[in-house]
Amino acid sequence: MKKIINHVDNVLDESLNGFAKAHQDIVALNQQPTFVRRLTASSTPKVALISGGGAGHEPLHTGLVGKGMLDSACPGQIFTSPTPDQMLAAAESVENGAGVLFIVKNYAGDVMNFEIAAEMLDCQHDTVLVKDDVSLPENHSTGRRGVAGTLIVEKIVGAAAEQGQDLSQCKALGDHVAKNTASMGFALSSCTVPAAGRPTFDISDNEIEMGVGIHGERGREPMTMASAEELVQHITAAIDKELNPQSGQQILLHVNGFGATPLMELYLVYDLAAKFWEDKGVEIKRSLVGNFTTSLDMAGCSVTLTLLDDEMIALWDAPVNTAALRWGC
Amino acid sequence: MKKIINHVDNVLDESLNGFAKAHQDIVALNQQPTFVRRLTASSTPKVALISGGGAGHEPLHTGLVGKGMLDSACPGQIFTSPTPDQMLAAAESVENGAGVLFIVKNYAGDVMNFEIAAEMLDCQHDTVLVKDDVSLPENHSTGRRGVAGTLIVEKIVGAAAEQGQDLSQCKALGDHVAKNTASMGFALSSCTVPAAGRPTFDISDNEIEMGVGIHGERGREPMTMASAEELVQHITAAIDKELNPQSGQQILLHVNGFGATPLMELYLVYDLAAKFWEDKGVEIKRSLVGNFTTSLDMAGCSVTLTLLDDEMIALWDAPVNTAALRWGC
Amino acid sequence: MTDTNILPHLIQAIQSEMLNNEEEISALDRAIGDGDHLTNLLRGLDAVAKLNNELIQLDWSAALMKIGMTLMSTMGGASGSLLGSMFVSMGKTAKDHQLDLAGVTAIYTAGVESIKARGKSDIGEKTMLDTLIPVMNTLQTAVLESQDRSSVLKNIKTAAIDGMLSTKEMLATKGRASFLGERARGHIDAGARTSQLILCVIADELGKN
Amino acid sequence: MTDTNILPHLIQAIQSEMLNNEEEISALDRAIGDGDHLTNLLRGLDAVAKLNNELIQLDWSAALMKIGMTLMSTMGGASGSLLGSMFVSMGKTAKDHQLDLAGVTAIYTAGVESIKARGKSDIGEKTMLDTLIPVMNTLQTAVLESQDRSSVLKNIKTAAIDGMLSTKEMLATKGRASFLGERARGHIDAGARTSQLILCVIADELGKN
Ligand SMILES: Nc1ncnc2c1ncn2[C@@H]1O[C@H](COP(=O)(O)OP(=O)(O)O)[C@@H](O)[C@H]1O
Ligand SMILES: Nc1ncnc2c1ncn2[C@@H]1O[C@H](COP(=O)(O)OP(=O)(O)O)[C@@H](O)[C@H]1O
Ligand SMILES: [Mg+2]
Ligand SMILES: [Mg+2]
Ligand SMILES: [Mg+2]
Ligand SMILES: [Mg+2]
Repeated sequence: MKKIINHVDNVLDESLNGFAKAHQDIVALNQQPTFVRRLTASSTPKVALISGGGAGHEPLHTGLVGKGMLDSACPGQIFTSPTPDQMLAAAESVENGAGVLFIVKNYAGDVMNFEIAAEMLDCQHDTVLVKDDVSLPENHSTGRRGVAGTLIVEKIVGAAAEQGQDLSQCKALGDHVAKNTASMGFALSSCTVPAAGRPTFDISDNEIEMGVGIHGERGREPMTMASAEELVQHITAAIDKELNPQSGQQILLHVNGFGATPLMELYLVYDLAAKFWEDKGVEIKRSLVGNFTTSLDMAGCSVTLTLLDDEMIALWDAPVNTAALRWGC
Repeated sequence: MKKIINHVDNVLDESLNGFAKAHQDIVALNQQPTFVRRLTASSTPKVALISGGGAGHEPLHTGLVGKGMLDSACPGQIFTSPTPDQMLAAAESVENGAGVLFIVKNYAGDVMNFEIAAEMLDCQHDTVLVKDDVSLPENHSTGRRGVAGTLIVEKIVGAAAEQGQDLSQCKALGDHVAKNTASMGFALSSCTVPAAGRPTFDISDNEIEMGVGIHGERGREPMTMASAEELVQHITAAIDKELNPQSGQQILLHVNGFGATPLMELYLVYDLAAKFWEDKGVEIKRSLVGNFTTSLDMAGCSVTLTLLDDEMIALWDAPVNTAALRWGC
Repeated sequence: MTDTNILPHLIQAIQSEMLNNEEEISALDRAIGDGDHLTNLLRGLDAVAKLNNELIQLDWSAALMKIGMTLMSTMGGASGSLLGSMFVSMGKTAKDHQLDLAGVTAIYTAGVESIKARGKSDIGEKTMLDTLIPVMNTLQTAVLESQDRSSVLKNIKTAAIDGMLSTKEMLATKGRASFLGERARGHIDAGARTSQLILCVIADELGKN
Repeated sequence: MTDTNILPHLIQAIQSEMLNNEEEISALDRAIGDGDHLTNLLRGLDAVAKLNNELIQLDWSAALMKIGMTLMSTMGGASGSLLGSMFVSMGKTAKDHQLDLAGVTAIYTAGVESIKARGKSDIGEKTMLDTLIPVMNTLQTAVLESQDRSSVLKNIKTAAIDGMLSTKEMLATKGRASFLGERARGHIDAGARTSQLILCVIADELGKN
């Protein structure tokens, strides 16, 4: 393992310190328990948006805390969901009268820990569960995983909350965005969790893992390495089958890197995915390309599609001021 | 070599197509010769800012084209400087009466090709040469290399040009920023140029390359892998020796990833670098952490420091709307 | 069973056992999970061990609750919420029970039931429950049959080991391994293995008294 | 020398020679450069080869200019600007010269001088000039001594090879290899090697006529 770190036990804390310092105009870091919250709360009551999950996916979620998006994010240890006390303290720190909405990626650890926090929370609250990974069948025993589509839910609901929509509206909108979002990805390499000190899995030079989550695990199936065209075709077809956008349908197209794949390749993937839907007459209204929902130093990428309507487009375009997404501010 | 590409000969074109499509609200792509230009030119005459260099450093420079920054960028082949005809066509396409300023990283290929273009250009023009890499002595036979500090020159001069400063003012400002900017970086791995099909150099598990440029080459010297603290200390000391910021001096601190190093590690590096200068009483006024001047899939990072004055801070804060840097718009 | 004085010793024995099997456990969670299970567990055990002085001042109910809250707020992950719930639930139940065989069985059963409820899971899904539930069944049988202490301890170990081994050929329907489909077959579940090691250590230690 | 009809044949011979030494050249630029020199050169040669039909219609001056412009606009990198400048300069000079030994020497000398000017470089800096300049000196001596054609061709090859080899033990003061300091020693410069291969192929081909 070769990483720019000191002791494996301190990676997360030291990194969070740097994050909070670099973005001290946007966020504040709380220690014991650990959470990152928006520096300046909204002056009028607004629904508090809280997310979280294992660390190692940066900039998700800490990098998405700020005006127009999350009010707070709870990072767990690397690839380990955070604990209920973090979520509870985060919620209590940012709630200001309009209730709390948890945005949770559908992973057993995240779901159960957020559930416990929610049961203990003493104010109006609800949860949006994101399960956008279409590499799994819809009736999978645990439900599908929540992956890169989470950012899109957070952005759109974040804008709605900022504009004063109430808890039930935000919850309904979040469910709506989640339902209209589908993702799938593949990995070219494993990643190395510092505490483990070695790659999570071995993979040969002519093999990829198709249908991966975001915790550096193996995917649904190994596949022989192929051209970008074939790899992207594989995932766009699965996403298309799920959401079945018709000619004229407005969409948001998000190509997400897992951490070690150069932007050059991500844009190449974007080009292929865009062509696929353009050929069907689908209208790509908004795009996002970059490393947003990562798995440490894993190579690979995912494609996410969200069906848009005019309201969602307006909310996507609304001002946002976070470490990783910023416009209109 | 495992990359998400089709044929090695088409990587750049396909990627640029995707880039231009994903950011069609900001840029337009010209083919034959290849350059990316700002979609909507300023209505009043302004100095046209043009940069360029080999591809493989994305988002630099194409991702920095837009309002408040570059008017045009010329990508060469991967790690190969672009050709004079690209620069000439780019200049002619965006020049609108106030002359052209070329911002060039000090590398033989870039310098000579931009020189030839400048000699052929039939309008008022000047060049700012960036040579911020303090891993080389100032009197190095070719001068120091231009690395991650280039982005800072482009941002600050971009804002000045947008505000109507004339060519000689922009040139003077560019030289001033360049002179007050120092960078140094180290690599944990080599990168793989698609056309080469294999890593540029071999490196063992307990070795790093200290003092690297941004073309995936070896650095000034190999070093035994060490803790983040020791590695960062090595480069902050060199930068500090060069610029020697005093207590109370305002600075911009930029931690740049080379492409395959997770944000988590970059923030950890930021934390260490920030502490180093804070301990000296230096005031970190602005920060930038992320993968901006990359070397494809190289692991490693660089630290850049710029001495700021109030005018530079205001220019840094001025609106910018590019694919990779966006605020105030 | 004795008073909570035994806890520091038990916790230490469990920590050693985890470290003795470090490589194997990590490899199990890397193979069909994400590789952090042992780290999570050690972090939790470490936090619990720091409370030793406090724990021995408490009665069993309060001590178990404290352990549960500590695991819950330090482990994270799926196992943190599950083991946390288990201990909190055992603590609550311990209030109304003697620590005889029937009492221990009732307390343990409440713990396992809370995992089933929180995890929406049951035996046969390739999780820690494949270790924990057979042990619960063994205890319940032991109560019905009024087995003697040494038989009970022996039977617990057998049930735990058989249960753990049974996960090997299962398809997973809960936890991360479920995402792998057929590829999860042939691997023992990490949580089943750590639960088994913990139960066996406890049985061994109690057998020494 | 004959007319520009010979160009397609020469270009093709150079392309083959580059491909025959593909592995070695790439390795040289990877070792102390950035690994793209051969790719750059092949891209330039390929573009020139596409112009074959056009080139044979032109006189030497125009053909060399055209080659220079083509290399300049297709190669990129340090070598693109340098070789481009060299050919443009040779084309300009060819206007005023016969293609006898003295003329060729004057033309070639103008080309080399333009590299020195553009590159701010000279012999002994571990670049292509360490091949090109000794050949220039050889030609100039040949003019002074009125050497016969086959001696000239032989001497060119010797000078090119010796010059190329001389880069091995040099410290680099120009180009990317300069950044490596002492570490560049022991490696032949990629540009010196390709220049030498090109000059030797041309000498061989001209020797066949
Ligand atoms: N729904 C569930 N019910 C019971 N046990 C579960 C469930 N989900 C996961 N587990 C157990 O948790 C273990 C994984 O724990 P751990 O690695 O610490 O957390 P994570 O899966 O979040 O990385 C699995 O090996 C399995 O035994
Ligand atoms: N200033 C210079 N003068 C003469 N030759 C140079 C100079 N700089 C570089 N070269 C030559 O160019 C070669 C490198 O070419 P190439 O790899 O195509 O470009 P780049 O260095 O931009 O990647 C070097 O091997 C060297 O021979
Ligand atoms: Mg985990
Ligand atoms: Mg190059
Ligand atoms: Mg795990
Ligand atoms: Mg090169």
